[in-house]
Amino acid sequence: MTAEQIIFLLTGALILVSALLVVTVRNLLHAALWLVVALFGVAVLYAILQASFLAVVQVVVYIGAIAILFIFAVMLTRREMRDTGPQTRPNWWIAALLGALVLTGLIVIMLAVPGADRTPAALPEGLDTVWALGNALVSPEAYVLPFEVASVLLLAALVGAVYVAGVGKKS
Amino acid sequence: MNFWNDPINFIANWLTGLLTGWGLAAGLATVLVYLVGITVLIVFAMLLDIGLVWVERKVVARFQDRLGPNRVGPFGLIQPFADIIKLVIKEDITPANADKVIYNIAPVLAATSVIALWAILPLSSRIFGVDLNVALLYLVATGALGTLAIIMGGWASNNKYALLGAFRMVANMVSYEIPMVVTLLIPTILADSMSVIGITEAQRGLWFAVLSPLGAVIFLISAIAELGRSPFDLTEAESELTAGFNVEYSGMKFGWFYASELLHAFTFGGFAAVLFFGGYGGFFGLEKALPWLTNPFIEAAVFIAKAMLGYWVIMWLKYSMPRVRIDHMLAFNWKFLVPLSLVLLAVTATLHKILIVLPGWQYALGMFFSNVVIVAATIEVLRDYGRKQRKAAEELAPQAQL
Amino acid sequence: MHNEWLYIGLFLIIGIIVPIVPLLLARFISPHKPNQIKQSTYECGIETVGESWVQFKAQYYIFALVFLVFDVETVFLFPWALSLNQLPLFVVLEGILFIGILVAGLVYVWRKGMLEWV
Amino acid sequence: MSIPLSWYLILSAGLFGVGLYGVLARKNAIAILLSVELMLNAVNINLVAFWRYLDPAQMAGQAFAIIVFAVAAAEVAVGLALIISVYRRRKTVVADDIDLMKW
Repeated sequence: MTAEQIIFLLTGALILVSALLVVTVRNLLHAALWLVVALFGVAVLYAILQASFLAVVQVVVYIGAIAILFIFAVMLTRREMRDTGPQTRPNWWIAALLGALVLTGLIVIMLAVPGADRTPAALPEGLDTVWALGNALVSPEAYVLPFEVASVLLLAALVGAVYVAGVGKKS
Repeated sequence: MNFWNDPINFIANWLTGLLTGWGLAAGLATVLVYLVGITVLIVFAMLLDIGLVWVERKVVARFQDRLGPNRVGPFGLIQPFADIIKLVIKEDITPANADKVIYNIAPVLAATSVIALWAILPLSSRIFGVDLNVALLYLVATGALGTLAIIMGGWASNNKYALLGAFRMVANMVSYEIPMVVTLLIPTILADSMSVIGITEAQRGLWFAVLSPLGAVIFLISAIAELGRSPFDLTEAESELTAGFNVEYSGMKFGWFYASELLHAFTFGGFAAVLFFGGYGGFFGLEKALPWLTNPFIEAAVFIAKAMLGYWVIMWLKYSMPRVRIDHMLAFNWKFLVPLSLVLLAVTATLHKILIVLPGWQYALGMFFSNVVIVAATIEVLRDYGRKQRKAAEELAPQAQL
Repeated sequence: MHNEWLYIGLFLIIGIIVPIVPLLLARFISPHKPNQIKQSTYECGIETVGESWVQFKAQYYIFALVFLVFDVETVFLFPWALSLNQLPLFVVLEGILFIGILVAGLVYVWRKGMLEWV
Repeated sequence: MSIPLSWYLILSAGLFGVGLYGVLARKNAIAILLSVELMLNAVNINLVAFWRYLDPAQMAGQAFAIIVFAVAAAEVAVGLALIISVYRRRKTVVADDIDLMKW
């Protein structure tokens, strides 16, 4: 077993354990912080996969923005946080069963992917993945349309979210 | 390769050779060499941090017409060590209702988020941790961890003032992150690189502060807000929030919040130097005539001096400006800095693309004057706005006197 | 490339250990005599009123929301800024369109009065 | 690089399963959104792993992952805004109690 495999296994275990804690912990703020740990683990995976841009963006966007938003939301709706009742539905075992079923189904499907046991070739010589990504995102024969549509989507989300949560000055 | 031209690689090669000579595997030897290098770098940063405590106290004393520490050792130089001993032997009080685990993690995370910046800080062209090709985003990412540390500390203390301070601080930090990220894009465009070494090397001939002075100013303002220093120091609003998010912290845990704030300020001084003021280099081509300027030790000295200067500017602002109210602060960001920085980015990108074909000095002149025009237009818009506001106030005034 | 992230990982690990060492040291050599008054919440000497996890203004949430959208969009501009030099001029226009959409969102939020601190 | 592709796939399947369990079992609407984030990340791991293992010169996987980031941000922004809006009106964040549209 190589060092890289050990690092992967440790990270994977960290991700899965903290993900389990996200869905089971009673205190919602702790759940949000465990989510941060799980997301950080995913960033480590991206780094192992040599997707350096995605690794840092994962931290900037997920931990720096999305997790902060979650924490704010938890604090704004705090009364529920210390709810003494159960945090799961009475029929949680159905959910567990479904989750396990999907998990086994996915594993069966994914192991059938051709070349599932392959190890990656080295990155092409002189390939700057960040530069290539930027090139792909803005060149018309690649992904410029999804790129612009993403910004429109975010604009729509901003307008919708601000409208829904609206607490500003009533005009 | 000799020690004076390339000290890090020289020592690293020597150590690797030594370790592999003892029969260690090459991979393990590399990891060990990394660990040694990292430990030395972090210890250097920590020693510098201790020095910064002294600098900060001396400088604030001079600003306030006092002497500052002068009893312990010559010029009070031993004072910070006395401070540390005091902090370590002080009783560490944890509030009874605190969320203990998060309460203990927060100061460590705050310190780590600042220390992590040193991994990419280029002290010289040959003395640096690592030259990431996404270094600028790494800078933003560590800021995200710092934000998280503040909200964890504020929440876990189980104190309304701490939580309120954390909320304000986080609202402040995340808001000012936007103009900061936008101004980080400007050196990226100008240097065509996101790595700190690439950006510094691109400024060999001319600093980016000349090509984009407005960008440098916006970066400095948003960096100060990101640091949470005065005039944006809502964490330390003693009169209204007792002391902000760290009010319940005592002993060394408080010490880490304090130490990381100082080191953060210095590090941001360093990054301002890297991004806009030529970093370790930027001698305007002088190094061709005087080759000794590219010696790594000279470069490191230049870098530290520039970072200290940036740190001094941050202190200068801190100790001469009053605190800004939170609504003013957020309005200043969202209604002024964000639109301005976005306009600046659009103009810089367009002009850079058009003017790059011109000879160097025409290009530089064009970029500089585009900034001047933006500043002039901004001032005109603000003046117009102010005039309207005054008029509205004057129309209301007679009724108010009744 | 790969070693860079190994370096960063090791750096983070040492960066966590270094702050912990003085804290552990302090734990061993500092006195530890807790009592109820000492451990009570500090509110300038006044008895604590009500519970500490009080309700906050929803305004904080609005700012976090606007920040989230802007953060994601500005981060996406980094690949654009990097590839700007090698690509034709209209790529700049794409970026400016992107920024324009961003500004439109800002203008909307501004006009709705959501940036006011009420 | 000696990690087989299947390891990533199994890990992401596990993350997806855990997220699915959370979405179905948690009562609190914010907790449900947290679980959705886990599922989105599971998808992203797969996208990036396939990019790295199949054709790293083609940036399709990374570009897709970036779009998923944008979608996740939009989803969180709108989802949490809805939850806060409901909370302000009805003082609850329990998903089962938000049943005005159910009949």
